[in-house]
Amino acid sequence: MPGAAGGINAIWGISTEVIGIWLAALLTLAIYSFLYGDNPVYKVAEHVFVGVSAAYGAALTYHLAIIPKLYNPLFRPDLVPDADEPQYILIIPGLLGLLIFSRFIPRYDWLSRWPIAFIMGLYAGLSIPRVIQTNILKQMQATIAPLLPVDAGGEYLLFSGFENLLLVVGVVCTLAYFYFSLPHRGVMGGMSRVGIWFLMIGFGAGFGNTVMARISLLIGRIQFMLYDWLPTIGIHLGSGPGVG
Amino acid sequence: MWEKLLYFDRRIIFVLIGLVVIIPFLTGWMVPHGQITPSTQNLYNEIESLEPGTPVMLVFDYGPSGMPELHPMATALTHHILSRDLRLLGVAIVVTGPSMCQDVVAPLAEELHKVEGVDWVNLGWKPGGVVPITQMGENIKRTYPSDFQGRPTNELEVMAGIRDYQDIGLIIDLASGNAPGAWIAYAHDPYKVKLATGVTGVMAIDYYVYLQTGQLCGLLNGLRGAAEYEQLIGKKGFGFLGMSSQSVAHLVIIFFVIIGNIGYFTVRRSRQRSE
Amino acid sequence: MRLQIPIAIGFVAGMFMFVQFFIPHQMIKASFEDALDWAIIIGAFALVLGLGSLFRTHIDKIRHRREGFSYSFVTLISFAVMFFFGIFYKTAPHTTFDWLFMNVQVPLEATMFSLLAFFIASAAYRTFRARSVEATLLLSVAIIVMLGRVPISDKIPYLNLHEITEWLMMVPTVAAKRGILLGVALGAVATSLRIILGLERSHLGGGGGG
Amino acid sequence: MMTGGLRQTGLTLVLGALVACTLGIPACAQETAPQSFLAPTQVRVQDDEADKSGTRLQVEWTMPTGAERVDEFVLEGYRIYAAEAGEELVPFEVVEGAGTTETVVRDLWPGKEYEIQLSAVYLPEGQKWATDLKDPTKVITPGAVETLSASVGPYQPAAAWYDSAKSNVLLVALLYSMIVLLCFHFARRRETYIRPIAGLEAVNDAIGRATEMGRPMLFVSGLSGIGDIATIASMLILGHIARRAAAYETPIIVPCNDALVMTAEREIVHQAYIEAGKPDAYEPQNIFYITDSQFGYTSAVDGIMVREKPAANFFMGYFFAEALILAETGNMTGAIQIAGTDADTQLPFFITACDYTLMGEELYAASAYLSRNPLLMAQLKGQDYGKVLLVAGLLVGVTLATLAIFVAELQPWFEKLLAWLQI
Repeated sequence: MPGAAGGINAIWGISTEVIGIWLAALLTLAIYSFLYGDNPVYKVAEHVFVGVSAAYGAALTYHLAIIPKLYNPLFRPDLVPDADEPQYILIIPGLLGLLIFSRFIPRYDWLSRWPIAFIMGLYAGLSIPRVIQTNILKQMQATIAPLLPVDAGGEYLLFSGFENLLLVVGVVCTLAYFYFSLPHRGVMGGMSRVGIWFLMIGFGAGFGNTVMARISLLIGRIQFMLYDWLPTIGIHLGSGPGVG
Repeated sequence: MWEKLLYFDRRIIFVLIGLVVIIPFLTGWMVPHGQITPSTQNLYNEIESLEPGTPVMLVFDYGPSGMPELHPMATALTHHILSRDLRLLGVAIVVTGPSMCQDVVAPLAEELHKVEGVDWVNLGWKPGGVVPITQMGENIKRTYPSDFQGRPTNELEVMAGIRDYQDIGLIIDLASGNAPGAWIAYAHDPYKVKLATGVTGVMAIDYYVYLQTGQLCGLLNGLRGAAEYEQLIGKKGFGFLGMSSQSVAHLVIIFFVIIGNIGYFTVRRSRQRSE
Repeated sequence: MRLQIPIAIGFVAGMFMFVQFFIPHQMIKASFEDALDWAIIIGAFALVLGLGSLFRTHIDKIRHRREGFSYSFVTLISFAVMFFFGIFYKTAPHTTFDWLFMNVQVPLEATMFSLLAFFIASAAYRTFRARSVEATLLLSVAIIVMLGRVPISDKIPYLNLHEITEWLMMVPTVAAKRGILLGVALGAVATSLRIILGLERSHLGGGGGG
Repeated sequence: MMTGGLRQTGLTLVLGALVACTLGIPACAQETAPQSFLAPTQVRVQDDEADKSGTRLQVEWTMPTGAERVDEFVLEGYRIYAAEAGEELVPFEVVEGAGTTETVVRDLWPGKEYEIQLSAVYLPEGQKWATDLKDPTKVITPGAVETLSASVGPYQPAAAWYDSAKSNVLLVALLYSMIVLLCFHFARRRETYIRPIAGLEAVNDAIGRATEMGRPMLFVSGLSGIGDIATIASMLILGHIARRAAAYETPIIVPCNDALVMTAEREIVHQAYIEAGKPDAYEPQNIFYITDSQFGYTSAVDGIMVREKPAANFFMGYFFAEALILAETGNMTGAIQIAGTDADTQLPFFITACDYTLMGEELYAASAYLSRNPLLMAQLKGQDYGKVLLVAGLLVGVTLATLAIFVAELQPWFEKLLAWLQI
């Protein structure tokens, strides 16, 4: 955590670093109090969180979007690399952006659909080739493998062949589960049932595999409380055993 | 009684989880050793096999959220690299990386009497994702004309004789996201530089396949990997403590699931009987 | 006209983004980046509307003295302070803005995120019941993977849970994931097509489809 | 023109060598004993084959042999300049190391004509090569000397109007679009059967329950912003739910974490209320922006759930780690919860913590299914034909792969197939 706040190193004799740690520690405890139930302390933390993070987002939008992408190219081209004159084309997105405010004028509120149509069309068009690349071609390529592979010495690799078979069966049956326009009876019913089993195994594995990561998030907070905050009230647990 | 167990206040679970995670840190209690995973051992052997003075690039591609799992790894690796008198170059393609590097390497280097700029350097972050990775294949000093502190890399002793990946003994990417994929595709594949990675537990599964193909020469998997590495260098630390918390937490959850199911079936049977 | 113009705008924008993907020419690549910038600019205007809605919610609460209105002051003041330092001072490291971010927002985010450690445990307890074949599969695989991830399971004889876990993650899980991804791709492309062609109009005030 | 460009470099120029070489005797360096600094010779420029955008040229040259050292100076590298016809000479690249004799000049513009010129950079002995931090094409070693070669050109970086490496994407896109469009076309003629989707059947029950209990409903449209098709699919579902909510006059709370999504959702919900014949019941304040921070938003939605106690929670769209926080909190408040997401990493958590979950593709099917509009139902038919094609492709591929093990002639075909699928 950075110690100095805007060049100020201490307030009333307490270093800004310590104040920062206390602030963080109190907010940490406030959020955890939600586990017991909703309470005034959590409410304060929640409302601080919303205010601060909304302002953070707004400030970054101002510095990273409005100024460099709209204001400077239009009004201060001298600050833009490789540009000598204002980029008047940016008036178009500027106007589209302004149209959003037509919502406040009931007679013209339909104008606010123009920017929405632009954005949704833009991303819809963008997503088609991207989705085909990553979700179709890449996945198909990865699944196409021999069911009876041989190693360099000419030996058949039965188990890895079985794995490939299982992959193909799993993919086909999962797709069968998602099939909408046929009743899931007979062969289709059997396949979609197997598909659900694959899905459930996948979800179980996904769940079990994530537990560890979530526990380590808690470890992170506890380390902060024990090794950053406790020392500020004179309790030192050392720096952990051995390394650290 | 089972009826009650089936619907007890979930806050009891919250308290228990909190306790099992916090206790190892308060008491220093640790789980017993496990086996060393081959991918951890391979990374250790790789570092052991390097000649003293060989530059090793330690890449910090994570931020505060990855700290619990990756900081212990970084600590153990830094300890190993510096105590073997290898040169350590800290690099990052994730913007929060350089402060992670500083946080881990600086205090440890001081402890081991290693000098910044001579034995190790924090080169800092470069934007562009794969762009700096590719550029370093041509010229590392040109990609990083200055280090994190703004000193020209030309004048740093630690950078002497380093031009591109050919001069790097090993790259280790510590990442909480998908950065290792970029290092594999843009550093290892075209330049054949040796590459290993340390990743969070959830990401590890994506990288096993690269071990099989030999594109990675080692992999540390979450806190378990960190604990194993600590065991190898004989310095138990936060990896082991964290691993202990995780192990017990897993067991507590499994215990609850079993209790829940016994309760569920007992209640169901007694209901069926009474009907 | 009220419907035709936005449909035309959406069509042109969508087709351009689709076509540009196949054209490597620098002129097209540059205008692709411009188009993304345009979207960011429009988003910045929308943010003003969004923030307006945030203020209005809280100011209304305060004005009508609704339950918990005093917390609305907290939000408004936090916003004002952070925004003040963010706009009138620099946002670089070691500024007050950065100090507030590191000591208020970062710990709040990390702590909120870490609530998952508790919720994942309670969700497992509450819902992992062997009610059906499917539920049993889910819970047993979850338990195997949880065990296989910790070194204690090395002590179980004859059963290499670590390797079983790896296998479960590499084969059946991957198969299920691919099935999902392929299906999602088909759905996403068809929906995109519907939007580009103007067959979907609910966002344009034309009713859902048709 | 030249002097202007050179003044920019801030280096000492040795004009003698420059004149000698620009006079058109490229081999001058080899013939005479090196008395002075020499420039690189035999500058060869060609279009960079790997670059289709038309922004790069490949430059090769020959080292001024015999002139690696001149008095106290050592040849340490080169600078490459390019000039558009009639414009100033601009440095584009520097190359460190006398032995390197090729490089790629980037950031050019397709169709423009460039004159290329090279210089050899000599540094005083013992000095290190150093470039400016802000402008990496500038050599700042004190005492550096630079000699310019003859200018060659003009050259034009060639750009392509079609990337043939992406033909596979184009083919799949066109084929699948055709199928979906044909399905739309034939939609009006026949009724399509659609299998029941449990989560969607439950949507109406959930709305009914909220109405009975006199409590609001909560709708979260994911956190991936308006750029994600999952969000758009989610907004379409919101339209249907809002129409029913309007009919029953049950309030629906829609907290947003993206201002554009909020704008679009207000439009959609407003429209739904108009269609339901209750335009006056529409309250724009119920669709509001909170913050774009992932967990700031989550903490606020958690707060709404425990305070407003909505009877039904809908989580539709793309979610990240907050999925389980939202779903568990919602469960604590006793709401009926219906989730739908194409985020495969979060599905396990919605499946366990929510009452009903739309998995992956079902999220996209939902708006079609809920509307019962024949045109939209036809889309589902199209998606199914897509699945048939994918499965067929998969089976053909796997059969080919397996047979190729036994029949050597098939191996190249298998490799061709894999190469075609390569992105």
